[in-house]
This record gives sequence, structure tokens and C-alpha cells, in this order.
Amino acid sequence: MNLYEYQGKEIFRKFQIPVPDGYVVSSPSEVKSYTSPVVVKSQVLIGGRGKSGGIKFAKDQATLGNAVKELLGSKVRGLTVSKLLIEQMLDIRKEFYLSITLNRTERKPMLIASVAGGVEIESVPETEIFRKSIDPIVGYSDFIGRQLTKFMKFDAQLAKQLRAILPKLYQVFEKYDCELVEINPLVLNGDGKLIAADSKVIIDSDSLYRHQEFPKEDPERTPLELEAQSKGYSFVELEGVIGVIANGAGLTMATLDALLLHKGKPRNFLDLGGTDSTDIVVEAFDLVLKANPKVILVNIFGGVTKCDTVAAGIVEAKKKYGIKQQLVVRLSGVRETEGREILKQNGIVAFSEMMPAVEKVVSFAGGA
Amino acid sequence: MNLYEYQGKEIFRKFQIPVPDGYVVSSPSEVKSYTSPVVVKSQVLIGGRGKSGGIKFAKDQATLGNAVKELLGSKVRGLTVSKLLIEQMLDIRKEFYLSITLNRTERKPMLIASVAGGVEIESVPETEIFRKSIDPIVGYSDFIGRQLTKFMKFDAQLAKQLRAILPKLYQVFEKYDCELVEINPLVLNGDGKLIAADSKVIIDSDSLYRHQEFPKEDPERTPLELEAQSKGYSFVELEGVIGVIANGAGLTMATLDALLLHKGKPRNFLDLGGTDSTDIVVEAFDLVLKANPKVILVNIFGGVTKCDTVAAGIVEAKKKYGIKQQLVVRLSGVRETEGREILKQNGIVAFSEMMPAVEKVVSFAGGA
Amino acid sequence: MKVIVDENSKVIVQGITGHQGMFHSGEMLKFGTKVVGGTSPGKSGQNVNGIPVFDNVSDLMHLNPDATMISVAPPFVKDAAYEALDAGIKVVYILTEHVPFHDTMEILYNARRKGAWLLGPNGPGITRPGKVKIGIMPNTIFKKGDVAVASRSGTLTYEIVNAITLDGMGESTVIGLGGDPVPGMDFIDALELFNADEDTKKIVVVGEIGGSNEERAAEYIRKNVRKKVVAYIAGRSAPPGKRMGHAGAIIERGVGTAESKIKAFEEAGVRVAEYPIDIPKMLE
Amino acid sequence: MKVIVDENSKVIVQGITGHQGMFHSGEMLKFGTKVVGGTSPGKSGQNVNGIPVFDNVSDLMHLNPDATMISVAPPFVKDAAYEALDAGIKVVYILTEHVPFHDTMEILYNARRKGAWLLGPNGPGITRPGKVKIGIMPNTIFKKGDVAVASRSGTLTYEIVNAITLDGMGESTVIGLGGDPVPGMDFIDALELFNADEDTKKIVVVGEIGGSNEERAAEYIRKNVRKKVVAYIAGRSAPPGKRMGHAGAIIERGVGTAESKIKAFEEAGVRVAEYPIDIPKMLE
Repeated sequence: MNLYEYQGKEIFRKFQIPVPDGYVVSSPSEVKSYTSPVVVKSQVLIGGRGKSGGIKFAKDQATLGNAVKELLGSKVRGLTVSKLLIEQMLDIRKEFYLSITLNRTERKPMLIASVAGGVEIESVPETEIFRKSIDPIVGYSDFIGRQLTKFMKFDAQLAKQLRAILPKLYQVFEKYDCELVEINPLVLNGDGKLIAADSKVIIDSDSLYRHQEFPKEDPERTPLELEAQSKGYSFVELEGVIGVIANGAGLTMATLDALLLHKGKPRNFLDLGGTDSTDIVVEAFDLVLKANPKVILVNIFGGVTKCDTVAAGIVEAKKKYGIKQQLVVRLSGVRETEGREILKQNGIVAFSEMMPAVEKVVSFAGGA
Repeated sequence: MNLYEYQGKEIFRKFQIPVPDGYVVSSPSEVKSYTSPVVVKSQVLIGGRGKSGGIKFAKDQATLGNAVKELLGSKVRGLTVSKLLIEQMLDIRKEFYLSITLNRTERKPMLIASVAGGVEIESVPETEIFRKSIDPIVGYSDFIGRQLTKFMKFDAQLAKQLRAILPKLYQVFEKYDCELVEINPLVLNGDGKLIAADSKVIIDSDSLYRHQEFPKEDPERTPLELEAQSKGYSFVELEGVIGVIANGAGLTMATLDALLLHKGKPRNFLDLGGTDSTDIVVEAFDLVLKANPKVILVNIFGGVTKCDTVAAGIVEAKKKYGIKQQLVVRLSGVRETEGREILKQNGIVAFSEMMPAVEKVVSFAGGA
Repeated sequence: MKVIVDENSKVIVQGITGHQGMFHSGEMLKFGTKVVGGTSPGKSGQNVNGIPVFDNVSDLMHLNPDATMISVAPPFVKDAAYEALDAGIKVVYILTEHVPFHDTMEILYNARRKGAWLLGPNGPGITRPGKVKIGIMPNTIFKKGDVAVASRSGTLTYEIVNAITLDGMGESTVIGLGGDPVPGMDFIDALELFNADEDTKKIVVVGEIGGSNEERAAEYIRKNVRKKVVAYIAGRSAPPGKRMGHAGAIIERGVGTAESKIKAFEEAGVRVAEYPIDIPKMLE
Repeated sequence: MKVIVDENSKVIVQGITGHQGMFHSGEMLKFGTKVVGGTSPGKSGQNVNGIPVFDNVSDLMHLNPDATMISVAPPFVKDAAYEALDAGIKVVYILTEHVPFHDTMEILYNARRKGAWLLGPNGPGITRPGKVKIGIMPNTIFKKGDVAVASRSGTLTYEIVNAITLDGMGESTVIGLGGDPVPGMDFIDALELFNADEDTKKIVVVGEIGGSNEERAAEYIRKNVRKKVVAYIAGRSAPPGKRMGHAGAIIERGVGTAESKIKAFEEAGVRVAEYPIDIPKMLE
């Protein structure tokens, strides 16, 4: 789960990583009297806020008031702004990049840094990027900071500041079960101090049970995706016309892949998961129908999820929702015979192989 | 370093290990109004306080005041009482033993527990003692608590409480660099709650630089030992008459052993350590002379500590303190020749072997 | 030859009285696995499918278990794994989904310290037809043979194994690595085992988009494996940045795309199937 | 045969510009040890006794060091050890005294994970006459020979080694385990090495009161060692409960007494010397 900039900075503050003085407002009445130049930052979970007009500067009370009024409720790259972070303006001398993330290949945390911050890290040449895997049992140790400050060619004063930030950043990464904790840019301010001008913190969703202080929000998801998420489904909306219900992330992906290779366009990704209950199947139909697909493909390889359960669910969903769409079903695996029998009694012929089902549903959809 | 009971309990409280309500007084004026039965406990770092009259009970204001006046300034097993812990009296139903200590053989922390608490753990039969080594990399995990509560035959209610205490006790052990953290007794109170009726916390002296909140006190040491400690010497006062200065703990021990095997009685243990400076040697003489020995043995095997440095130190100390005692010196190892030469010029003949030196000093002391 | 486990391996189930523990301990018994005991704190003395239940792993070590299947809720997985490792069990399979990956990292490196295998979390386990099954793969799809399968997916693995079996071939060992960001085993671990196993003549690698494990596996195959290897990559059609259920399927920063993985395999001489169903023919 | 290190081992010194680092790097060079580099953050480009100084261990790994001697203040020892282990160095000797034992525990188990030896803290290191010395034992007392010594003490070790040399014998390997509550190596680690080393014919074990390592060593000798072993135990005269400089010398709870150790050795057929000076004769 992505945290907002202000949430990340609250954590940084708690861990004594320097951040600019600032406060959050969700209405113009919460704006404090102007005392010194400030930056007004839209709190939306998307990059490129600056270029999209989501960040404004104010050097007097009037411009501050205007900026707040203008930004609150506006849209930044499609996302509605409901909170603003109003912060002291920095006197930026240099911008650096600093993050800790999971290196999935090495199965270890990795520290990434660059003297070239403030831009997309992807466009910085390899030679300017410091990468260092951290042994998760040992954790962060100061020698890593000494290696980094040498790479960054920091003087003693800057090196000391960075080496104070690094262990705290690693603590944040660990304590908050982060996938990513990123400071971009880490700013060298006019006063010679390093300060985190932005924050990007992504918490492993599987760990949210121990971080209940954060409301579950995810503006990158559509309302339907959020509904599905709240019901426990892996569900992604796509651009096509073929509704898809399958079981297992890999099989569901393979189903979409097969549709696309046959020039069929999936409307969604829906993984039933491994729970064996007709209700789960009925609710899955509810979600897929809300996405209003032209046709629907059900692709089940029975294991934990048994074919007869899915068949019963399909029959129940048909009855409950009066499904109008053409429905193509493929059943294979555990209790395949029983499942096919249930469907047959309700006038549905199920395929036992995946490819004919895919071909059939694509032809129904008018593709290929 | 040993902590006082009240210091240990402050830590317990901070880590949410239940302790009785209470407060510390160092003068009768600090005693609060009596509200309910209390126990008044002398804060001295020695066992057997109860049997020695260092613990009193009070069921009204008058007995409380008397107990405080009686105990403050009194001696408990030779130690002067300067602080009292006044605590709510417990309604003790059962007493258990619980501790975490370093198992030096396995080089791991060890959890020790027994249903038979309140007495010396040494006298409890082996079969009633639970011992479990804890992997220091993994740390405490709940399965250890489940094993323990099963061993203790605790009901669900008690088991839950104990499993809440254990991870915190381990945290104390780790965070405070403990050699030992012990609750004896852990009391089952009348209200059905487990509560730490006493605390014994020993912090690794080498770690005190990161625990500067505790004043360095050690009432088990004599004033001379404390002086030596503050100057960085390993120094122990003993009952005999032969002052000993040696280098290295092992060689110093071996020197004492050799003296005793020759029926000589050492006055002290003093390990010069590995620092090569005449001042260290001179100061060592100062300490040994303060112990007023009949004779003095210097036993040096030169390594880091070089023989000529020690010789120069001996000469300087003789001059400075006008040493009257018979002085037997043994020098061997690095810069032996130079050292012996320095001594010779000042009228001291040094042995090169340990045993003749030991024999000589014992004969001077009038032993053997 | 032993590939993590064999027909003599004794298995326990931590959390055997739960829904999954009950069902899958029964299925494992049917498969022929020696399930010798289970745990469920406070339920000692009961039995599940005839398997005796104990409070703690330490209470059943007289049964000499070689492996454990952990099926407890995510907050308790780390403790259960440490309990098994502390008791000296050398194969730890975690069935549970949604284990925080920071927990898995800790478990993984502590398992390695103790010379133990970690399988899962959130994977279907290991199946060796005719010998042993630990995990949740459907019993019916297997046939003893010489094809080894390593897969990051669950159901898709069954699909592929089923196709192999229906085609008349069979499997020596099937390992589900699991779809979590930090899997207990990766492809190279599995490939080393398959490469050394004399009962394995052919190998199937079932990958997914995300990460660079498939690329590293391709490199390993190029250097070390002379057995026939066929691959499949799920997620060719995934739009960049869209999540596909597995955190492992996030396409990030241009690495880990299906194209990059397919290219890596083809350069290592490994043919990549367009459809799962094509795999059996490509193995022939 | 290699016992932790040999004549080809390349050694670095972390904290080489400190008093101890400077002195002992010079002594090691004189002994013949290949001291190839040292570290001292911010002092790269300098040299100590002709040895080049670098900021970080990672900056000198092109010199292919096999071992490090760490001589930094106690609060920095853990970081220095992790720096060396991270860089892949497989022998870590910590000269520093007064390292908190909780730090040492962490270092020890992480060293083991990485297949590295930990020597010290607070011990004199390892010396192999004619081959290599890592640590602070005086150069002059050694002579190449067939007696191996493992000791919990420093100066006492020199005394005994000197006596052995003066008696006309010599040493194959001398290991100072250190006097800390958690030593990086214990007697059994050393005895295993000595037992396997063909250059070692006789073994001296120098113990102290406290702990039960000597008792366990005696048991190990009884079961595994057919070479001649002689022991000495320091602290026979220590009054119970009095601290003797080493935390290792606290007599607690009736275990770890000199009597118990002497008894254990004698029951294992190991003669125990009354005086350190008796050892050479007992070895003959």
C-alpha cells in the first residue's frame, strides 16, 4: 500500500530523518498565517505532480490562500486532491536520490542512491547509481554508509548527516514492512543540511494487519477494483470485452495471455483463489458483471477449488443475476465429472481443455 | 553491573512486565500516607534480605513510619541501606522462578524457569527446572512460551499471562545487554495475576557506555577495588599478606595459584593489563601499597607490556612511595635484558623464572 | 534419489486441526505420504484423519519427522517456522498465503543457517509421484515419470502437469516455488536438484513476469544443464504497472518483462511455449 | 596443513592507524605474516610500516585478503566485523578488549552463517611458527615444532609457550581463545583442528575457572583425540564469587570450579599441570 507524502514524512519525523516543517490541510480554513515562503503540495499518489500543476509556491498570505483554494478539489493527473501539505520552502543547492527496496532476485533489501536525484532514477546512468544489498539478518551497519558517502564523494559534514539518516531509513523499512522507502529528492539545503523533500513509502499489503494506523486507500485502483479488493479478490480492470473468471494467479494470467494471442481482449483479471465455496463464485460473477463484459469465460483447473463447487456457483449466479452474456466454461481437475454434470443439467456444456474454450469465447466476442 | 531491585522494576514497568505499585524513599519525609498494606524493602545488592531483617511489613501508618526509620541507615548483611522500596503487599498464592541468562558453554541466551520459585534455584531438583537455549539471531519466539507453559502445567489464563511476559523479558535481556535478568519470585497474586515480586538485573559492564542512565555502583566491591576499577585495573582484595602485580588475568591467576600451592597467601589480584606505560605500573604500586601487604611480588611476562617499561615503573614507584616492603621481581619476555639492567642499576635483582620468584616471596612473607 | 524429500520422509502438519490442515493431511495420506503427526496448541490427544495431534512440535519429535507443512494464519507463520527449525526439522513448507515478506526473509535466512529447505509461502509444495507429496497439489493429475517441473504458479502448474500426464509422460518431481515476493526456493535451487537427479531427464520451468529469476535461471541452464528444458512464461499480456494478483507480477522499470524472460530462455537454448498446453509436445 | 590460516594467508588490519594497529602490524610483518593492507576511514593513501591504508575494506579487496585483525574501539567492533564478513573475509580476529558480549554473540552467529572463523575478542590471536601470526603474541617465544596450544588466557599462554620453546620443543599452532564470556572459538573448535592437523603431535589446553568449556573439552578428548594432551587450569586458588578480572573467572553455582575441570581432564586421561612451568616435562 502506498502512503501519501505527508504520512511518509510523519514516519520520517518520528524516526528523526529531517523533513521540512509543514502541516496538512483539507480545507482553506485550516491554513495558518503566512510567515515565510512555503510550497503547497497536492497529496495524490502519483508521480509528476509538479509538471501537472499540483505543486504551487507562495511568498505571501494572498498567494498561499489562492494556491490552497485552487488545489483543493482539483484533479492532478486524474486524481482528486483532498489534502495539501504546506511546507517551508527549501533553498535547494543539490538533489540526491536515496531508497531502500526489496531486491527480489537476491531476496534481500537493497540500498539505492545517486548523486543525481530529483529526476527519474531510471534515466540516471548506471555508473552514477550506488547499489548495495543488505543482509537482512545483520541489517544496516555503518560500513555501508561509509561506502556510500565515499561513492557520493561527500565531504565529512555531509557524510556525517547521511550516515545518521541511513540507519533510520533502514529502521523505517523494517518496522513498517516496506516494499519501498524512498527519498527523492534528498535535498542539500542552503543551510548545509540534508533534508527529505519528498517521501515515497510502500507498505507490503500482507503486513497491514500490524500497521492498522493507516486507512486502506489505493487511488491507483478503480472503484470496482477497490470493491473486489475489500472482498478479498485479486481483480484488475482491463480495456477489453471478455469477462474472465479463473483460479490461481498463474492460470488466470495464462488465460489472458491465451485470449490475447487469439486476438481476444479481456475485460478483467479475476483470480478466484483457492477457497472452495459457491458464494465466492457467485460474488465473482457479481464483480465481473459490474464490469459489463460482452462475453464471459470461466477457466477452472480444480484443485483446492473443486469443479463441482464452481459449477454450482455458476448455476446460482445465472439464476441470481439473470446473466445475458454468452458464457463459456472450461472445467478440469478435481471433481470435473460432477461439475460437468451439474452444468449439463442447467444447459451449459463445459469444455475440458483450455484452448477450445478460449477459441470459442473469442469467436463469441467477435474477435479473431 | 548489578542493578537495584527498584531499578530493575522500573525497567520491567517500562517494558510492561507487571510489578507491584510502589515508590522509592531515601528519607522518612518521602513516605506517602498509608492507604493499604505495604512491604518495605531495603535496597541492597545482596541476597537473603528477608532473613536478615531487611524487609518489613506495615499495616498502618505508624508501623510504616517505624519500619522506614528502622531500616534507613541500618546494615543488611554488612551493606548500608540508603534507599527503600515501599510496595503494595501481594496476596501470594504461588511463587515461580523465571530468568534469562547467558549460557556460556553454548554461547547463547538461556531461559530458565521453575514452578518452585522464591527459594534458591540451586536447591530445586533438576526435573522441576525448565531450561531452553534461545538462538540469539532468531530471538525469543512464542513456541518457547508454549513449551514453558506446558512444562509449568499452567492453565490457559496463567499461560496467556506468562506468554505476554516472556517476550518482554527477552527484550530487557537484549536491550540492556544483560548477563542476567531474573524474576524470583514471579508471584501468582490473589487476583489471579502474575506479578514480578522481585527483580535481579545484571548488565554486562563492557556495555555500560550505552547504558549511561545507571550510575556505576558496586557495593560488592571494597573502596580500594572501586578505586582500582575507576582507574581501569582488574583488582581484587584478598585475605593474605603478599601483594601481587602481574600482567594478564591468566598469568595473574596462575601466580596466585602458585603462591597458594607454596602456602603463600596473596593480599590481592592485580592485572596490569596490556598497556605499556610506566605510569600504569606506578599507579599499580600505589593501589597495592594501600592494601598494606607484608611483601610484594611482581610477575611479568613481557609482550605488549614490555619488561623495561615495567622495570622503569618499579624504580619510579620505589622512589615515589619509598617502598619499605621486600620486593621480589620476575621479568621474562620482550625486552627482558633491558628491564633487568634497569633494575640492577637500582639494586634490584630480577628472577627470569616464575617459580623461584614465588618461592622467594613466600619465604620473605614467612610462609612455608 | 532424494530431491528434498523421498518415500521415507516423515511429515508433520503444524495447524492440522484447521480447515486446510485437515483436508490436506488427508489428501497427503491418500497420496501415500507418511504423515506421522500434527500440532495444534491445546488440542493434544485428538486425531485428524487418524493422525495424532500434539500441542507443540517438541512433543512429537520422537516420531522423527523430516518435514513439516505449516498451515496457520499469517501472524503465526514465523513462530511456527522457528518452532520447526528449532526442533531440527530440515524441510519447512509454508502453505499459508499473505505472509508479510519481511517475515519470510527472516525465516529464509534462518532456515539456510540451519541447513533447512524452505518451500513456499503461498506455493503448492512438492510432489514426487510414487513417492511423496507435501502440499496441496491435486493427487489425481500425477503419473510417475521423468519430467521435473519447477513453477512460480499453483493452478497453472496443475494444468501443465495434467497435460504432461495426459500426453502419456509422467513426472519425477514437481516443485511449486510460490508466487510471493520472497520465495523460499527459486528456480536455480530447483534446477540444481533436477540436474543432479538421475530420475529426471527433462525439465519444465514455469515462470511469471516480474523479477529476474527466470533470466538468472536461463543463465544457469546455459552454463550447467544438459537435460532438455522447456519453459512457459505467464503474463505476456499484462499491461505495464497493473497488478495481477501476485506481487511477483508487477512489471517494474522495464526489467522482468515477458519479452526479456523469453529472450533469455531462447538464448539459453530453452524453447518457450506459447500456450501451457504446448508443453508436452515440446518435451517429446 | 592449513589450521585456519597458513603461510599464504593474506592479512589486513582494520584500524591500522591506531596505536595497537600500528605496533602489531609491524610485529606481524617481522614474524613473516603477509600483511597486505589496512583500513582507517578518511586515511586512505597513507601507509603504516609500508602497508597501504584504505578507507574501507571494500576498497582493498583487490588484494585478496584471507583474514583480518580488528583493532578498533569497542563501540565500532561490530560494524568492523560485519564489514569484513560482508566483503567475504573468512577469518576475523578481534583484538579489542571490552566488547559487549551481546555484540559478540551476534558477530559469532553471523560469522558462522558465512562460514567464517571468529577469533577473539580479547584474545591474543593465532600463531603458527614459521608460517604466520595474526594477533599480538610476542614474536620471540616461538619455535617451529609439533605442540599445539589452545588457551583462554593471554600472558599465561606466552609463559607456557616460552617454557615449551626453552625446553627444546616447539609449536605447530597456538590459539588464544580469549577470556570473554562469549569467545569466537572454544576448546572443541581448536581441538578438532589440532586433531586433524598432521603437523601436531601433542596438545596443550590452558583453561580457566568458570563455565564448562574445559569439561566439554575433556569429554571431546576422551572420545576423539589420540594425541597426547596436557592441561593447565588457572584459578585453583580463586575464592568463590570473587571476580578475577575475566568475567570468565566468576565461579557460579558450583559449576566450573578448578576441581571439576581437573577431575574431568584426569578422567579423560589428560594430565593436569600444577604449575605452568611443569608442562614441557609432562609433554616429553
